[in-house]
Amino acid sequence: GCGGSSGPDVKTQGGNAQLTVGTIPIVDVAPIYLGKQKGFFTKRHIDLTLKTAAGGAAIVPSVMSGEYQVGFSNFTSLLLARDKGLPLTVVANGVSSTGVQGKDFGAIVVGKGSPAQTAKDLAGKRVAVNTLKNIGDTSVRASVRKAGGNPGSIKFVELPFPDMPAALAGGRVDAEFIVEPQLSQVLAAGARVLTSTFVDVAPNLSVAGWFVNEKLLKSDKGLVARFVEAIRESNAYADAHPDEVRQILSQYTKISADLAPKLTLPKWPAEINRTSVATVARLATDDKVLSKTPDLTALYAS
Amino acid sequence: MRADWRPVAGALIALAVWEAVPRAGLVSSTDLPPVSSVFRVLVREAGTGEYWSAIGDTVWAWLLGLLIAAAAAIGLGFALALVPAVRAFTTSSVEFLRPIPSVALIPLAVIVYGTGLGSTLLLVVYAAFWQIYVQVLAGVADVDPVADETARSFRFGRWGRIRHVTWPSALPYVLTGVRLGAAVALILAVTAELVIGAPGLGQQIAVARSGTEPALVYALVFTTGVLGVLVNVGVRTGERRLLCWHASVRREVPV
Amino acid sequence: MRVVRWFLLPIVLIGVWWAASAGGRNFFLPTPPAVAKAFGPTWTWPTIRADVVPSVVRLLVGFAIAGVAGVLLGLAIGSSARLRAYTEPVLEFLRAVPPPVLVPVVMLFAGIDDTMKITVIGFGCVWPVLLNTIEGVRAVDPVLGEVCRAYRIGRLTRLRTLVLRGASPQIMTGLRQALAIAIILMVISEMFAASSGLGFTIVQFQRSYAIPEMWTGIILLGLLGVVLAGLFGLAERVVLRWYFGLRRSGRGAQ
Amino acid sequence: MLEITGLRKTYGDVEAIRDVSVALEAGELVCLVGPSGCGKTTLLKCAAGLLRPTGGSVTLSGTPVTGPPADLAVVFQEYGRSLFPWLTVRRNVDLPLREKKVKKARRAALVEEALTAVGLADRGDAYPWQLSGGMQQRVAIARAVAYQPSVLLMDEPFAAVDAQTRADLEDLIRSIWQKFGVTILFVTHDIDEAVYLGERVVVLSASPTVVQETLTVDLPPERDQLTTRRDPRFTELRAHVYAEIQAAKKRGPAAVTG
Amino acid sequence: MLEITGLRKTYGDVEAIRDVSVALEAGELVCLVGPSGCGKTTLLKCAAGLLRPTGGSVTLSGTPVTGPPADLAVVFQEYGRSLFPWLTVRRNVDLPLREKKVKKARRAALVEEALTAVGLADRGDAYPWQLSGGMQQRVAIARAVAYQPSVLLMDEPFAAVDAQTRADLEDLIRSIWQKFGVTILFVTHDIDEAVYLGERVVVLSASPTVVQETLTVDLPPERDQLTTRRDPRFTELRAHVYAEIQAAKKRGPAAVTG
Ligand SMILES: Nc1ncnc2c1ncn2[C@@H]1O[C@H](COP(=O)(O)OP(=O)(O)OP(=O)(O)O)[C@@H](O)[C@H]1O
Ligand SMILES: Nc1ncnc2c1ncn2[C@@H]1O[C@H](COP(=O)(O)OP(=O)(O)OP(=O)(O)O)[C@@H](O)[C@H]1O
Ligand SMILES: O=[N+]([O-])[O-]
Ligand SMILES: [Mg+2]
Ligand SMILES: [Mg+2]
Repeated sequence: GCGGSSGPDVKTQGGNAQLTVGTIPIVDVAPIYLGKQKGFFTKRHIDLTLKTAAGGAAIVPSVMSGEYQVGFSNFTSLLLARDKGLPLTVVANGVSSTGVQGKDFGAIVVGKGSPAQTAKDLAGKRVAVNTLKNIGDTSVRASVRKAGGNPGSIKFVELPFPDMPAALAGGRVDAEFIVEPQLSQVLAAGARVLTSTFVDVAPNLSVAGWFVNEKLLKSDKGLVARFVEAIRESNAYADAHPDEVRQILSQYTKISADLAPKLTLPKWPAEINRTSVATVARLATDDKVLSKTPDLTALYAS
Repeated sequence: MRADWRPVAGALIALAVWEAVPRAGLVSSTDLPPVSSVFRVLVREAGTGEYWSAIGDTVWAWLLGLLIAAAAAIGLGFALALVPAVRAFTTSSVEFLRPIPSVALIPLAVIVYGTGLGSTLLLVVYAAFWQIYVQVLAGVADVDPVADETARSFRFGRWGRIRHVTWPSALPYVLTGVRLGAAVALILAVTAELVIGAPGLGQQIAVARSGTEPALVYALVFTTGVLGVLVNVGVRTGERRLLCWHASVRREVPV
Repeated sequence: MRVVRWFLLPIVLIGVWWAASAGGRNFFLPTPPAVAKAFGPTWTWPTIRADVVPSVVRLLVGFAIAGVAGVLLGLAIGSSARLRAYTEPVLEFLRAVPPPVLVPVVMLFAGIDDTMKITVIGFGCVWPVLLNTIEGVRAVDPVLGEVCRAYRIGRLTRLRTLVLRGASPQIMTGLRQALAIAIILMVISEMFAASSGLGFTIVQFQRSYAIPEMWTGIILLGLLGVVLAGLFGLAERVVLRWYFGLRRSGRGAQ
Repeated sequence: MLEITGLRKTYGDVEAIRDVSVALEAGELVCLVGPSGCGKTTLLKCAAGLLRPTGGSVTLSGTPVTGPPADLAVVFQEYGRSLFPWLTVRRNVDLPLREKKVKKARRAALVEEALTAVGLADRGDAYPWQLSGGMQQRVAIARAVAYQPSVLLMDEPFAAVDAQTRADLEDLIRSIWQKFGVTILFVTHDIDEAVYLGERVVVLSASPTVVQETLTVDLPPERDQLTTRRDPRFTELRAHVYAEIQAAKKRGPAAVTG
Repeated sequence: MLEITGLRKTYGDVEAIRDVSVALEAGELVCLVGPSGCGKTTLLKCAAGLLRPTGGSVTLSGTPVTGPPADLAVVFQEYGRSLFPWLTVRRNVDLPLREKKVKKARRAALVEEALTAVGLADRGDAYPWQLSGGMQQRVAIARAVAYQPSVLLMDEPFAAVDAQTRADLEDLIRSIWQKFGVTILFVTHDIDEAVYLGERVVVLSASPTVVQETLTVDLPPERDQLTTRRDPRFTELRAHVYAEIQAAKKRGPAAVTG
């Protein structure tokens, strides 16, 4: 199927809708794996096929082309896509920060011997983020500003999360914006959390969400509603059963069994914290990641 | 003929260096695990179906892509080299398209083919095609003029000259091209899987990388390398047969 | 006539593109005018200086290192059947390792700055040079080899005047291939640990869904390739003057 | 049959042939001699349609030669490079016949016959680069002979073989010529050979080349290595050709022009 | 000086040389003749240390030859392929001298002298592939001559040149030989040439090769193209060699062995 505007026609088989969902092999999407296992989707007549893509950048075009019906992405990427006019709609909350300073699944860390004490000290330093002009650098700037520093002189470097531990140990960068499971890895190696940056940005920040093509929403509102219900149930279940979350990780990630129990898990609340998304949008606009102030009502399904 | 142990010796030396570097503390063993621990993981993985089906996916994408690329490059290369008009008209486009890196086509591939085999194939074919194509053009240009004149004097038809003079003369180049193309195709197959997430070894590497077991990443990378070596052994064997007449091969017969 | 030959096919291709993208039906495939319009604002002189020039410098340095290393190693390995036997599997192994998975390893040793990117470019594009040099050296006319031996032409001169020159058509083919790969690797190396560069910028555009801008970047890569290939062609004509003459001499004027 | 008129050929600045006209009747055997570098190979290639003349014309049976005409075979001076190293001796001889679509059984017979005629029947399975220089040259001759051409152009075809073999091959060529009525243009630098083989001998001047002299060999058509070479007329003729070549070389281009 | 004793050489299954012994005194000029494919080139390459014999030994001034010894020059039968296509004629001749570390001025003089001697003084700037076959061969000869070797091995060096040039080159080789006392082993298939040039002529049998006969040429040392070739003794000797070669070919290996 060629073209971002070809309609996402959902196939059905034996009365069940066939949904292909694009995910990323990280902790954040554990609820959908758990929910599939628990039958939250089949009982709503949805057959899920979960596909892992290498990153959000590969998921958006696939949702546009109809290869995936649902995708997972952080809100900054989704705002960016909407900023450029892509008809994407967020239908459910994906993952949220724990909201607890010092105990979140993402953080800014520095090496063992670093003199830095607060985010303010990052001015003029070299900081690694997983993708530039995205939630990483925006959050880091927010943390620095909050600590009373000037983020203008930070030298950001783009580095995939898996390469961060070695870069910090080797002194190639001064600080890193890092998430689980690498966060636990660097902490085990002696790194120190400077601040839980998601907590700095907004209380109970909604980091990522599940999204669909607007077309699907128009053509099959009922299906989307069923999916949203199932996701909410999955999120709630995951929040309530952290041990099962840690277990299911081995199904789709290569997080080793001895590290899984030590990870700081994120939160999976049912609702998107729209205020926090608005904050992220404002920060992104200030940082010129977005070209204009986004129309947030258009981002959500309802 | 006696078995040649020297390639094995060379490989063993390299493995010993790999083992020694992390053990000597030159790099941390979480960044570069010693080969022994990589092998342990490899043995474990070899017991899983996932590992073998990933290899299967990668090899299939690679083989199919290489075949398409080789057929297209050889066919087009000969046609263009022998019909100067076609060449004259295509040179500018070729020179423009050739350097466009296949990785830059990833977004296009995803749009057109999504995250399945098609995307991988597009990238593999695009990258391997140029490798072989450039060698074909060089090979076709390297025909001994006296041999070519001989064929012309006997009025070999166009096809006869291609078949009996141009093809054998270009063959050493073409085979080098196939070896280069085979490696590039493997690289692109794995890269596409890695970046796009199409099923295969590359996807496994991506998943392993976002996990926490470095030895697994290296085990998978090692698997890729071994595939590369096997591919080369295959092409080399073919080459020794096809080029028994060529100076590069025949001189090795000790006289 | 020359102009027609040069531009006919590109114009046809652009026409096909235009037809396929007309009406803006596909978000990811903008029309040629949309891309053309984005070109000017995207690639201003300051952007070129900040993103393109450093990339090209890294590319050229990596290519030069690969060229020198590939030819030297190729001469050694091509001239010695023994060395070839020892090194072939290891080289083939290294050659098959995809650069994107190699980058993290290179980062361990070379850091995350220019050295890493140059190393990745050099490591990745050394192979066509190496392979072609090895094959070229092995294919040198045995009669000429005997001439050198008979006149006791020293090792160095023999390398320079026989082996290197004899293999030069193949070596140049290898370098041509390497140049194309170097551009690919320039992009790949900038996908990791970068904060500027042509490849980085294209990936940035892609991630932020600035699709026409992304296409201008791809086109700029193509143009860069054309320029580099053109310069290479000039160099080749100088280095291989004897070869083109020799090959033409038999074909006569017909 | 083969008419070369006012032929002129320059390579860039080098004027290889200035003005040469030679005409061969059907079934004639003409030998071409001349100093080294005077343009014999160039002339032959033009006649074969392999090289485009700078001026003048080449016609075969009245039609202008623009590419190699049908039923023509060439033995090249660079015999070594004219054999395909990737084919065995037998396949080298066989290949043009295949291209000519000769039936398989007939081909096999022709190939064996030709290889036997040049004394290489037992080396059919060797590759050219496993043969001595003289053997390679004989393979090239066998290839031309097996082809059964109606026009045969030979460029110093016996340069690399010993005296005895050369004599045998000379007789082979004459017998083929007599049997099949082939038209032959034969380049040689061996004067005895030119006189022994040819019906006419064309002597070329040094470069820039013109025809120095054309000599009719009035020896009996039945020739024999012993008797013919002892014939006083043979000695006379060869002395004459020798003197002409010497004159051609000494006189040089300036004198010819002036 | 150059001693080849009990030489034996096989290529895989092919027995090229069975048992050949030849010894050259210092400053001697010996010609080697034999049927095509009998192993002359093979013998020469073994003598030059380019090919390892299967059996027997080669010594030069008492030391075994394992690689090409110093002050030796070879003219290869495959003259065309023995020139570097990427070097001009002048640079081709110059290259071995450079390697020998001859001074620049001296080198230039030697190169010009040699090119003039072979009649190519005006083609120094051409590339080999711009020359005719005979010219290429003369470049190869010039290269060997300019080198001023003390041992010179020549493999059918005049095969591609015309009669007059050949005569000139024969005299050139003899004059160099007399002037510098070079030891020369000269392979030819021209019997007249062998007798005219050599002090001795060694006749080889057909393959598998043995020495058929060694003949001392008892002609006066001062030789001349006209008078020497008219000498009745010359005619006698050449007839003898011719008969020997014919015998060598006819008899074949079986008879030699039996
Ligand atoms: N490709 C070429 N480029 C330039 N000059 C050439 C080329 N081929 C031949 N010539 C020149 O043309 C002239 C005639 O060459 P040709 O090979 O026809 O001579 P020839 O009579 O066959 O000599 P030989 O008896 O030595 O073979 C020579 O001066 C030669 O240098
Ligand atoms: N590389 C090789 N492989 C196999 N056989 C070879 C090889 N080189 C030569 N021969 C064989 O060795 C024999 C002698 O060859 P050589 O070239 O020495 O003969 P020659 O006396 O120089 O002949 P000519 O006068 O034709 O040049 C021949 O039968 C030839 O086929
Ligand atoms: O999606 N992120 O975790 O940034
Ligand atoms: Mg000639
Ligand atoms: Mg020989």
